[in-house]
Amino acid sequence: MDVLTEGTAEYLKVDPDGFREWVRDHKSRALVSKLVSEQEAVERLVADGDYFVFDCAEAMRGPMSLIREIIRQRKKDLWIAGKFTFFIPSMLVAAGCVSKADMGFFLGWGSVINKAVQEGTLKVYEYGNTVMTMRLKAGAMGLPYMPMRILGGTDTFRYSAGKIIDDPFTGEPMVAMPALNPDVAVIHVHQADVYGNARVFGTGIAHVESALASRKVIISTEEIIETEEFRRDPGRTSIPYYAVDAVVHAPFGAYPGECAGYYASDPGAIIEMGAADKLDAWDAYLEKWVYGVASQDEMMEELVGMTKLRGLIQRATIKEGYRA
Amino acid sequence: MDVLTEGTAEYLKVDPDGFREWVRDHKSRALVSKLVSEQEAVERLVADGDYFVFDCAEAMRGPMSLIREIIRQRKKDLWIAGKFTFFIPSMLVAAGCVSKADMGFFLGWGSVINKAVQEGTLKVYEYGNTVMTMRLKAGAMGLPYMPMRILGGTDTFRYSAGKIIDDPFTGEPMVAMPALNPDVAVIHVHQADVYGNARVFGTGIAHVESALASRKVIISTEEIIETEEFRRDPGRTSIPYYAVDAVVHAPFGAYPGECAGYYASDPGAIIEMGAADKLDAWDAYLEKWVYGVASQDEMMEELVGMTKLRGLIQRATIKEGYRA
Amino acid sequence: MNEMKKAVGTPATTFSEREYEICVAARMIEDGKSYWVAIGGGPLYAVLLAQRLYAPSAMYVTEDGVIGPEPLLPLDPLVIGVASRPNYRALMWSTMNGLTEHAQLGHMDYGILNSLQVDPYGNINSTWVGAYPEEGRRMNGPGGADAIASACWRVLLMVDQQKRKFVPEVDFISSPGFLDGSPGAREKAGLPRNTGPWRVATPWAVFDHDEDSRHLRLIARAPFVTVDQILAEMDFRPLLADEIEVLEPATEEELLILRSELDVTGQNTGVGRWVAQAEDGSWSFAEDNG
Amino acid sequence: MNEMKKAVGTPATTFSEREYEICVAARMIEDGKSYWVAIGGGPLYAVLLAQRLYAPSAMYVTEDGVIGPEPLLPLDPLVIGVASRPNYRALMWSTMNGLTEHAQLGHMDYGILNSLQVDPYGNINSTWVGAYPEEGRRMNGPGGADAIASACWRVLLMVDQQKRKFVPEVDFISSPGFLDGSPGAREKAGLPRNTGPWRVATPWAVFDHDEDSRHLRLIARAPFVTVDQILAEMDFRPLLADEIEVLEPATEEELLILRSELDVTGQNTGVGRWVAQAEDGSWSFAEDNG
Repeated sequence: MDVLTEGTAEYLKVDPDGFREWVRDHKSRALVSKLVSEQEAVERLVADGDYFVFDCAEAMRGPMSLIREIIRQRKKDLWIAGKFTFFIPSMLVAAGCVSKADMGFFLGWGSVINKAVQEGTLKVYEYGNTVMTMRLKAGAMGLPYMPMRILGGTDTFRYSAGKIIDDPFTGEPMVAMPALNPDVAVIHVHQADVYGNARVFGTGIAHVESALASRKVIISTEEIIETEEFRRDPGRTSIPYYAVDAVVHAPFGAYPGECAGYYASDPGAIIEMGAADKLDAWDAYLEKWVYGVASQDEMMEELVGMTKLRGLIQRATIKEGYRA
Repeated sequence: MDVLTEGTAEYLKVDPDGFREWVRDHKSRALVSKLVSEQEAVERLVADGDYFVFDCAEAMRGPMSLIREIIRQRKKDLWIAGKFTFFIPSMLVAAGCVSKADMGFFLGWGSVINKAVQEGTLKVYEYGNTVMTMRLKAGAMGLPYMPMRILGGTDTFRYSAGKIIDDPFTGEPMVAMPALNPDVAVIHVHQADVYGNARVFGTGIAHVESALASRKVIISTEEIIETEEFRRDPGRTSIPYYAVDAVVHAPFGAYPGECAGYYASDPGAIIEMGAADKLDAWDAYLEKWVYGVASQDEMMEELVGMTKLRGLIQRATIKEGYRA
Repeated sequence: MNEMKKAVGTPATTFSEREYEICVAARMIEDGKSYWVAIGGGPLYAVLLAQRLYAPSAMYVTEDGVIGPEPLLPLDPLVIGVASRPNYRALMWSTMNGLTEHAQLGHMDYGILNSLQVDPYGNINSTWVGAYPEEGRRMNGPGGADAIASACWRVLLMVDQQKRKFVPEVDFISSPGFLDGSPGAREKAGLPRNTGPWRVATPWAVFDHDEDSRHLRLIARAPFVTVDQILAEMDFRPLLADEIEVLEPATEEELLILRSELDVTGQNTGVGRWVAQAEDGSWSFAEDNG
Repeated sequence: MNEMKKAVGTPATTFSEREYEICVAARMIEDGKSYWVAIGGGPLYAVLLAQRLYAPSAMYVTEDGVIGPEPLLPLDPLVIGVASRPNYRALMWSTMNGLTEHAQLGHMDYGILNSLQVDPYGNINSTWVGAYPEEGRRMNGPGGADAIASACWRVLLMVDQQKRKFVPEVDFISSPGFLDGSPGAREKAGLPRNTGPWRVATPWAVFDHDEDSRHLRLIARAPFVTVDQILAEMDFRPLLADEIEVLEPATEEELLILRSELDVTGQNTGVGRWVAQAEDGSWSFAEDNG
């Protein structure tokens, strides 16, 4: 295939047949319970050096309890997909978890990422949010790459892993981006059963794509529901069980963010992240919110408390569309 | 791009940029009512020579009332996408509407299609059902082609419009199929508003892809509902209004097939189609069911009747998953 | 053939060929695995029977995107997908493309297909009988079989035991088997690595494919036919396993489920000839019912 | 500039620069067209204001896949997508890829974007300030802007009127404008045909792009600044239209909607300097509030 131009980024090896073999050998098509604790899920399924994708951001249905657990377990050398994020990339870098990042967007108020790049502990490759979700879509379709009509001609493209190829049917130039099949995906959902069937209500970034594209998939869920519920309304199932490796029951798992229909965000606690970033004060932040507590439950109990929690739940007045 | 092998089929010209221009100039992003009669929809939007896609089959949520109207209006020279169909291709060929067919599957009990091919009035190109839906998916994504892991090495591939190319990221051979952007799509749905927002419940073949991929889109719907209903549960919207050009209110529009959750199929009437096919008796069938009545309503009244209709509705006892 | 489960129930003495083929296929269903099943017919009944007797947690999908249903039987005639009874109580409703993608990702362990014609390399013809495209007759086309035969890990094919169905070369390769049988032939054509035909079940026999030559090999026969009878109903000579297993007859329990629960309209009971065992243990064919 | 609507309401005499920029952008919104709006900030307020005054059936989408919402205001701080208030009463909830595909298909008439830096060809930098990658500082990155700037038919850019933001060459092309400005440059890079930058709105001015050279051209100025003031806040000289229109000031009605309905927390009211008109009709800047 004639490659007219190509970007310079290192990229996660594209290997659709290898991914298929992983799926065959490591995922289960039997209905077996995958319910585990956040500690066990992260211990067993997140390895140092993994390519790590998480869906959504800290303000909006991000898998925050699991991200905190990943930091708590001091995972190292992760390669992160930085699409549609705010402060999470900085937090993970500050915590020493990350060595590479494919960046679409983050809110860089502070200097932690710049400093890590300058010190040589972090490499950053350039993408846009939708380029990253399209890479995941190719990965979720079992394809090695995705043709697309975006990004060509930019410096973002130049420092990505994209290629410009000539389309075999029109002869016109076309951007092709390598499929992304992360080692591990972490996704927060509204409802799941113990087997991993999962429902997400509302819009999304790439929760379905991330689940299907990834070798190891951890779902954290606000509610565990009966499989019967899925059978009563199969059109509401977002992610099929056979893509999922672990289910963690994590009520308020998106805190400090919103989980639409369940609870509102805690603006103060989100701004606390922003302040930690701006002031390069991540150590104190992590000590308080991550290392200083043993678990999500302990954090909610000791640092949030029932009164605030009731307020967050109370503010989630919009239910339309967020119930099956 | 190195093309290693390619199929011999003629295919609808691939032109993503031309399709974009059509969308810009002919589809409306304003919320304007598109409610029209079946006669007007077909008169205005189905032209002789069009590439024509319909979703599902006569037994299962097929857009039967509109297909009958297309025959009634004696449209000519259509190029049909024959994916997941039973007797409809034979019926359309017998009615003189078709000159080309991309075939994935049909139930060929009779000889009408063979005869048309032998007489030179019909050309058939070879595909599978999923190859056709993947071609539509490429068309619905704005891409010129879709890479895929299926069909390579077969005679089906050889007589399709596929190519085998080497993937620019792995160097491995890969099937690429040209995107399909039909001139006109006809889709039967459960619920729509007058603007064309539409809901389909249950599984589907490629209703969303067909709607997004096609230049002209006619939706027939069991129920017209308020736009308010869509706003109350936006996660249930299958097709956005801006893809749609006409909305036809067609209760029992899938007859003789089932519309899941609304009414059961009429096995006798489906078998009547099979018998017409097997006995090469399409003329009599069409005279009775199509030419002999002026409209869907007249057909239901004169040939089906209230007693049978009540029975079909009564047999649709399974509602789970078919209501918002 | 360790993949074949021991028959459950009391050996029956009378059943139709098609019923028997379904029983034999059902005994090959692996528990806890996923099956992409051709819409309707024998493949569906085989997996439903297996779920009840041999593989309770086998999961199946069909090409309209239904995942793990518990269908409400009997199904309406010809209404075999995108419909309320076959798709009842599914775990998820997806679409044809959604399911194809799951198969491309490797989630589908097995495909089960019917075929009109098969060749020694498991290539499937469902498109054309005769010399394409000039002479002969068009059949249904691949439907979803091309995707099933391409993207599932293994394919179990169900074919009638007839000379015109086992041919040295199919008239048209609709869906891929091992193609020309050469090493890597599928991979060179863009198909996923290490996939392909696994078993062929007929009312009389079970075949696998020799690992080296990919050629069809007879590994088991029904108790009511001889190897010679099988070979006489093939237009090429398959390889023969060193030991050709004798399959157990259908059991009363299998037939009860098939007839009273799965196929109450007798679509399969009534297809093919009947076989009957005399008191002396000998088998004979009844008049052709087909 | 026939695309600019006549201001609705009584001319106001005091407003902030950012409020004014939003009013000017709102007057450019076309009724019945679709807008892919950068999540949060000025672009969103511009389209919401337009829906209330200038273009009732303009429809917008955001990159998380929300189509045609009627948001419940005010939004929570930083919670600007995948959330209940911004996505309230949408016509459809899709996903980022779903929406990108709709844009690739040509359904998105306009994109509206903020930019950190822009060059004469409308190329957008939101990634880096300085000499990439060795010197300087990483900013947010393109987010969804690369898709918006690639696949919408026309792009309306909102930029502060500051010398460091209008530069002869951006430090990094995050999202594509007309690239090097040569004919067909976008198409050669794989972008859709006949797309690209349309207008740039600042608190002081409106620019378009010359049809031949693709170079930025000043076509309108705010009533409170001169052309020279505008040019002084640019690091390159734009083309000048034959006649430079004088924009109408913000109106009381626009500001009422902005302040009491859309932006009750004052996120935009408080950004940039205030301008005020004296009784003699002259304008002056208040202290910087930024």
